[in-house]
Amino acid sequence: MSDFDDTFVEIEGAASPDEALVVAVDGFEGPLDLLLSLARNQKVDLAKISVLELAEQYLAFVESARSRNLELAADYLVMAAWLAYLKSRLLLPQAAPEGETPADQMAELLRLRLQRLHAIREAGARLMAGNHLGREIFARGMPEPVEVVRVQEQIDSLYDLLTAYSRERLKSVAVRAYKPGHAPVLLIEEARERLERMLGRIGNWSALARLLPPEWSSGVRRRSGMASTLLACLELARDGRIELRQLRPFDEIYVRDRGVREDTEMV
Amino acid sequence: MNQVVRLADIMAKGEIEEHAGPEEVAPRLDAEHLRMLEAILFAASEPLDEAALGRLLPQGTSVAALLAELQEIYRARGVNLVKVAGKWQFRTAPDLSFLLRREKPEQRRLSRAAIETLAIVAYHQPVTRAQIEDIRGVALSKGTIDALMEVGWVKIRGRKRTVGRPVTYGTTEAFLVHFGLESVGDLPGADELKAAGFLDALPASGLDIPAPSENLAPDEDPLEESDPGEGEDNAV
Amino acid sequence: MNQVVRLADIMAKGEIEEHAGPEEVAPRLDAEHLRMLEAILFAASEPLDEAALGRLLPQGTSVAALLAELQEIYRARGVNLVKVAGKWQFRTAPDLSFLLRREKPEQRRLSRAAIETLAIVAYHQPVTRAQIEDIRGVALSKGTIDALMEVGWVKIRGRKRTVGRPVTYGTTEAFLVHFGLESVGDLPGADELKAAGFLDALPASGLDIPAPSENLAPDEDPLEESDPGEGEDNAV
Repeated sequence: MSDFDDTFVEIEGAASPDEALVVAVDGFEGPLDLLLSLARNQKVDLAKISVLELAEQYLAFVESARSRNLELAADYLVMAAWLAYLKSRLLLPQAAPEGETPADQMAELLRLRLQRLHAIREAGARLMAGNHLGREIFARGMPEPVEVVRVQEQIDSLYDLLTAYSRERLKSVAVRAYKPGHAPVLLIEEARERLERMLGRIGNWSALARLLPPEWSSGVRRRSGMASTLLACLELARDGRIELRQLRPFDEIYVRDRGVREDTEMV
Repeated sequence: MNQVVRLADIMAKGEIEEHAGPEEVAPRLDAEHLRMLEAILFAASEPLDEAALGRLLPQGTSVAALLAELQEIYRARGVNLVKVAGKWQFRTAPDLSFLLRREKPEQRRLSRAAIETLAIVAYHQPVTRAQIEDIRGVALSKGTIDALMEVGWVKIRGRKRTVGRPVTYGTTEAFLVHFGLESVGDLPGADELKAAGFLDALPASGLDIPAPSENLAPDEDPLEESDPGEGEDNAV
Repeated sequence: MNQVVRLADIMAKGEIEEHAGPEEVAPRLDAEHLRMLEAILFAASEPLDEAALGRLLPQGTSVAALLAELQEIYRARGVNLVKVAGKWQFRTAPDLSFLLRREKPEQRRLSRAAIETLAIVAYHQPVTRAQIEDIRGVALSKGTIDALMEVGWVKIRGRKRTVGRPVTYGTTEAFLVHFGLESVGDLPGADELKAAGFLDALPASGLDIPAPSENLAPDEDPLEESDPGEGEDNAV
């Protein structure tokens, strides 16, 4: 506890009686801090300070501030009122009024609060004076970052390989064996099944040409693709599931989903 | 393309353990695991806990035993293996601070009020604003708590189950890491403060101040996700 | 609380210099300097040269000798002291660099064209691009062969002794490893494929499936060192 003195002398600086106190009032962190500073001036263990003396010093300080027309914050005045009351109680020792704490207990409580503040303040000072990471103690100056490496992992199996090979070889054999004589035709049923799967995903007035299966949308196959898809569309239009529109003969034919139209009208 | 040195390869080589005695059951494995642990901790920028280390080491490694051994190896060295906030980190030895000490100019000095408040939060946690004000005998400005939260040393940790359910403050993991503490129980002088009764509640003030603890106090609720928490600040 | 390992304690114990020979004049002092050097290098935010280290260490320290000793201490450890471009720093041991790498596997599958091409290369090797195209009935895009070479399953193995001397493709060792084959001769033949149900749709005429070989074909020349090989690709 004796090393507290050093800390305190420093905080108080040139705090000689009354004069310095008034000047330094702004430097105090509230009335308890001021009381603690006054108590330290008694140069005794905080547990043994004279609370009566302390109260008188505090009240004298407040009086001196008043006489110099210095304004004191409200909490300093609240403390002054309490200390004045405590002082009167201490000076006239008698049984405490009903429901009130005895004066010596009030005094003891003040001592405890001062000790507690002093102790925690000391602890804070010790903490800050201790080792700080980055000030006295250092972690690795050049930490080595973790590198995330993407590793490509082929998951093709022997089965895949053999399937691919068989498929490839069978294709050539099949072409040779069947000699297909008939022209490739997209069946109307196929076109209709495909369109039905697309229902709900057809945009508002999509061009018919854009609805062709990719493998039936170019070259000679396009004709069959177009014809069968148009027929399938007519069937679906008859069933009331889609609508068709053509602005003039031979112009592009547009398709829309009836479901889509209802949605857009609602909006 | 990615020529990765496989664990198995290294372990098969077992180049390191020249000093392995015959009585050691699995000396090759241990020495190699020790090297791995050393490398992981050396490379890391943050303290690592045992679970994280366990995930990086081969399965079945006794991380705790390895850490104890590594700590012993480095005990008297210029770099020590220390446990902070329940995690492990290599740090320069405290006695070499005279050699390494650097004051960072940007390291903002905390105000006296802030340091005092930090100490109260650290030693008394969980603690409410009212309790801080009671100990200091003065109103706590919002800026003081803000400064401590900004440094990252103090956080809102819950709400007290009393009237108004005030938020409670506590210290963060960053606080422990910064001051090199394993837990708040290791705060310097905590035992003395407690023994002197300074961490107890004062009778007349009706305060309930237990010893610092990171666990929820009996009358403390955890902060909920949706809980704004900060709201309390405006009330003062 | 602050358990500081004191300079004096360590020097009194003299724990560091177990290997200190009797000819060393001031081994205790060196041990302390070694700790300092260790801490300085550990905490440094950039590699340091001997001149810089000399300025940080007490006057009269033999930096070079200390560095050599520290390097030796860390030689077989998880972290090594290395000199890069005349400056010293601690680095994770090269054989443990995998610890600083997290592999993120990405599963990939060959495109249909690629696996078909691979299958043809495997069965028909040595095979030229023209032969592959002939079997598949479609032109082979440059990307397909490139992809297979990149995965490391297909290589250029020689040149065919015909007009234009086209390069011949074959499979690699990595191909055999991945698909679990001892040699390309282990690829199932027509009977086995049929038995396994791969050729169910096969018409009566049957299919001529070659017996692949890694040996040079009679009409194939080995690829010479100076042969760029790839040149052929541009011709198609």
